[in-house]
Amino acid sequence: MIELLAQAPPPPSFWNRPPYSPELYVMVIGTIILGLALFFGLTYAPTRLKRPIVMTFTFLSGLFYVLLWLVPTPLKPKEPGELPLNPVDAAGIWFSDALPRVADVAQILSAFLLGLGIFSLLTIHIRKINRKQTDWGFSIVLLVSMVLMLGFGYADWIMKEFRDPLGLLQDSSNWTFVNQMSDLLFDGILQQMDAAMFSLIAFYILSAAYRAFRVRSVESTVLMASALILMLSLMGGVAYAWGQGIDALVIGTGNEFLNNLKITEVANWLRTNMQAPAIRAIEFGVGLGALAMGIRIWLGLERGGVSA
Amino acid sequence: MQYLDTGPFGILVTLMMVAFVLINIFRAKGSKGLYIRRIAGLNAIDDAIGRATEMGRPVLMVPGIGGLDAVSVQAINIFAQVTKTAAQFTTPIRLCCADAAVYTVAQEVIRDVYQKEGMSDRYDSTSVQFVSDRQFAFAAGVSGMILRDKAAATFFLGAFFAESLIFAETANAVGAIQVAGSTQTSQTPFFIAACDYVLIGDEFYAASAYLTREPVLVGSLVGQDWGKLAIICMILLGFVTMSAERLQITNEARVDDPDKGTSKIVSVAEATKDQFRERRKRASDTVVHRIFNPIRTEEALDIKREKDPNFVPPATNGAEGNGTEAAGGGA
Amino acid sequence: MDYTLLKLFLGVVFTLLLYSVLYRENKAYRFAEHVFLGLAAGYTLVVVWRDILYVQWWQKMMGTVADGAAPAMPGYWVYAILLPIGLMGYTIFSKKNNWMSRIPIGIILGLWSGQQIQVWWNTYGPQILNSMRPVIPTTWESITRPITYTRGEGGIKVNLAPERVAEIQSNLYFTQALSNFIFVLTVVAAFSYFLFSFDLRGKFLNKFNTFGRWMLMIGFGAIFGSTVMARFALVIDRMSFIWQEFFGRLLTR
Amino acid sequence: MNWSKLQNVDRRVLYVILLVATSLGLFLPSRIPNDPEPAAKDLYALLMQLPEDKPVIIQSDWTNSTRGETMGHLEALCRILMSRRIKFVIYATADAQAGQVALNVIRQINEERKKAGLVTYREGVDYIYLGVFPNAEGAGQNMRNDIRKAWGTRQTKVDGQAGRVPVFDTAVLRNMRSVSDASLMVVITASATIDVAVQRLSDKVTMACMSTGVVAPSLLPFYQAGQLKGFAGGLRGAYDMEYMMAHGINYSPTPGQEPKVTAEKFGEIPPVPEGKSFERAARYFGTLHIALTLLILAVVMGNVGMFVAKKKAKGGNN
Repeated sequence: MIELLAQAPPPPSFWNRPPYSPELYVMVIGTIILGLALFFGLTYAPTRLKRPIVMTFTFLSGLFYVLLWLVPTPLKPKEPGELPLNPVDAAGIWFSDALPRVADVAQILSAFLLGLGIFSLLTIHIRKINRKQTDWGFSIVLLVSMVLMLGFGYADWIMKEFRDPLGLLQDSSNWTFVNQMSDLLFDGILQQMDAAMFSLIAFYILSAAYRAFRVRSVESTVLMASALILMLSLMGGVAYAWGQGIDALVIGTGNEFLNNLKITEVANWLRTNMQAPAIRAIEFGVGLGALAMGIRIWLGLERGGVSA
Repeated sequence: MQYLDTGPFGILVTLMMVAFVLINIFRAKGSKGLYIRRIAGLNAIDDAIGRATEMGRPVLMVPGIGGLDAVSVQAINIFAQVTKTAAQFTTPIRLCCADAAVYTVAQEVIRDVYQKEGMSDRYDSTSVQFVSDRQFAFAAGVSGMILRDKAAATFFLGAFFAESLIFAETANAVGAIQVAGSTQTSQTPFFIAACDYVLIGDEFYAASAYLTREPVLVGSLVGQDWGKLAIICMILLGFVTMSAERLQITNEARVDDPDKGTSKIVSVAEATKDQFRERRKRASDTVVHRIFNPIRTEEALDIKREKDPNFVPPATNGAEGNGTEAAGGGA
Repeated sequence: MDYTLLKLFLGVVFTLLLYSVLYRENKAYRFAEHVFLGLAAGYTLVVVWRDILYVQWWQKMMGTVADGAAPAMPGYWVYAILLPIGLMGYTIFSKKNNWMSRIPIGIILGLWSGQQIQVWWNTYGPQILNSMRPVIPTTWESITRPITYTRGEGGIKVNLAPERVAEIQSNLYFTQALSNFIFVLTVVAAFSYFLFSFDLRGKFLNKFNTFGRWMLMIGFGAIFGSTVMARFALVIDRMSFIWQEFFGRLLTR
Repeated sequence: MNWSKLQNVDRRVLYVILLVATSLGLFLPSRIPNDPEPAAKDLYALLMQLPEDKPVIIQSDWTNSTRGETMGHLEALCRILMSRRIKFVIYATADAQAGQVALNVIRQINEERKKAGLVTYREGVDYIYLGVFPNAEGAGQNMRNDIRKAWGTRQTKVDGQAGRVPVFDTAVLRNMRSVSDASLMVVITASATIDVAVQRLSDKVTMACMSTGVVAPSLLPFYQAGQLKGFAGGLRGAYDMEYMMAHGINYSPTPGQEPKVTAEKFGEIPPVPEGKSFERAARYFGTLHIALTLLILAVVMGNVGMFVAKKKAKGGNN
């Protein structure tokens, strides 16, 4: 719908109102009040209804995608102003129109839940500071860095988004202290720590390979062998020298089949004919597992987890 | 993008898989003790917790860094079993989350476990914590925690990415027993290299059925196996027909038009001179290929809808409007 | 000290603080870790409004006013209902009403579940088709030289005559057939390893299962091997950042 | 010496060796002879034979954390395009940071070219930065449907002019009606965004990819199926590109001399005529050899230690 036709605003309908208009505010606030009423209404729900209520919400959300899948996708109208052929076509059009809206819902709800995560973080560290538990000083460091990043981050965004119609702040020579601080905290420290932590993996790979790649059993031996072949093929110098050797052999013997023994060829063959199918087999299994789990969650059959 | 792209075959196969799962769930409800093969990694759980108890050190669980989906829910289901055992031994637990929604579920489930075991007083809400939703900040935080608390047993089950090895090696450095499993195949080798027990691929989804032996889960697992057998059969069948068909000579070929999304069969007689001639069948000429990629002719895509008489052309877009109104009526 | 150098300096310092964990857990690492967690939490709070809620929720709910080439967009008031539903998550700390937190969770999971059913075939159908490979060679001669058949404007030149290319394309060579056979065998063997509810008895089936596990290990080894390059590139880049970028700039200042 | 000790070397010793080796490696000169991967040769040949009048689309999906590999890729790509005066349009999906780091690379290559007295690339004239598309699936789908609509609202600064203009009013995109009007689309990525791009666009436009070593194995099936016309994977891929930028394919500087890179399916493809060729990847590639050799040595060492220990244990029992 509007996402595809970005320039043309959608026609007015029951569902929308002009931007920032008083009617829109009324509708929005009304909806929130209605939602809150539902919220408090639900606190009086009897115990035996609790599970069915949750299940209904889950089922309806899943139903959208299942129906979207089962109703034939409508063909795009050739020109504006076409009427749907029949109810199925109309439903198809409705589903594909509603898709971009529904697709946002999960992300928006998860975003609202983020507050809970931050609340967990704050409780733990404020409690540490209050009780002067071990390392409470570091908890203060955490809170201070959080507040700094939050403050400068928002100030920077507001300046760039709303106070800078000419786009001057795109150029770093026009930056104020706030922009610099935000950049320093994010780009100078946070991103660098990301990269540093990421690169630690290289050290761990070395020690893990050292411990694990032993000729103990068939399994660990094939694991090691295929890893070694791949690594050798990635060393350009080794691959080059190896290739030169094979070339000499081919010229010497006249047997072109030997070309297949070049390390890059061997590595590629290993990847396409052994790695790819092995992984595909795992993926099939995982896909079926996810499908089965999806059905159980959708129909409320899953115990223990969410709908119990 | 469904019917016209995949044709009815895709829908049928999917529905068949769904049916397999549902049939077996109902079948399992009636009978008891369906067979599940041994999964080594899961038998190790009790030993690991026992060892943590002896050493008086905590058990650490991480459900990966994915958002709230089946992987995270499944991880938490397994952790609920781990926590149950840990609660009986009164071993302290830590559960670190990287997603607020997952944290919410974990908090709820773990508290439930303590309640059901009648140990609500031992439950500490900070033992389930949200660490960070930024991948490497989470990695730094959790490895700091492993090193400081000297966790005796660690469970890394869920969607792990590059951070997998950071956790596994750190935990290895403090001498923890590790049970790990990721549905991300790209990370499994690192777990294999660094951990004591690894759940490979689908074993992860089988875990809760294996641990709880609940009829619904076991039945679903049997259904999945039926699905797997069906896929194996499909592959073998295709493998045979494909092999046979590639030996045949064809005088017609399929020509795809990616712009319109249509295709048609063109015979040698109709083909332009250098388009193609009689030749052996290629993969795209085989019956199997046509079943998987049904042909959409131009006629099929040529649907004529009637014009809306009330439609006002310039500023608005009628099809959209109708769609939205249909929404009002339908909902 | 100029701004860029200060930025580089801080980057180097925090990198080294984190690296200190390689020796053992210590106060320097603990400091960096807590700064990291704090900054990450602060940044997440910025991003959640700036990139998610403001763009995907607020602007769609309240609409956007005309700006340059972009026309005004009306607001969809229905989005407002998500706020109270999101708030239900916060009942988690209440003893009586914590069940309500399952409503937003249920919606997220419900949407996810529906999508699984929707995308299953699109994801796996083509892979199933691709795994069906022919194994009877149509010719016993070997391919003498690599071919390419990409043509057209700006495409790659083709050294072979078109008839020859067509012939090579429609033939199945012995080596390819053998590779195909190994491919199918590997898929089936590895897949059979994941059958949980069947008691695989008999020597042959057991061997087949073990074979499947070996194949999995070869696959994992290959993944390990190719990931190593990426990870080493990271540490090399970090070293380059410290020695060449930071010290380079410090010395040439 | 007690060889069996080799199986229990303290991990910290390994760490220090790696740290020292990777630091020192950076200062060693390295022009390692190389035989580029076939996929990289295809990519290079493709880039050197692109028509000059059509733009190239670059989707850049990496951030600073994978700088070691992907920055080398973008640098090589920009150097080739700039030396051939091919206009390009660049955008990022998924991560807001991705756009910024890509722009930094372009700025830095421009500075380098200015120093060398070469033509520089001007925003809005020779290249366009479209910004970030948060949803990779949506962006690909929309580009497929109608590129004019997908990018219609985006505006760009034009070098030497005040204000911003719609991107389709610029010299770069003026003639672009559909995504097929681009001569090539290159996805530079550190994640699975390439799958999304291939699924939605590879049948509409010639597509190639440059990715980290982690993503590279998953590109092979696309390459074999012809969905990708070439790709460069990881640091090796970046070095392959730089190597061919310096030596060409089937090209010898003096007649009669054996070419450094050969490939049967191409004719003669010259090296890049101007600007730098060996740069970041060449600096890192030698060090990569050292690091990988170290790893292989460590594995060998561990196994030798284990065998010696086993032998000893056996001897003791007997």
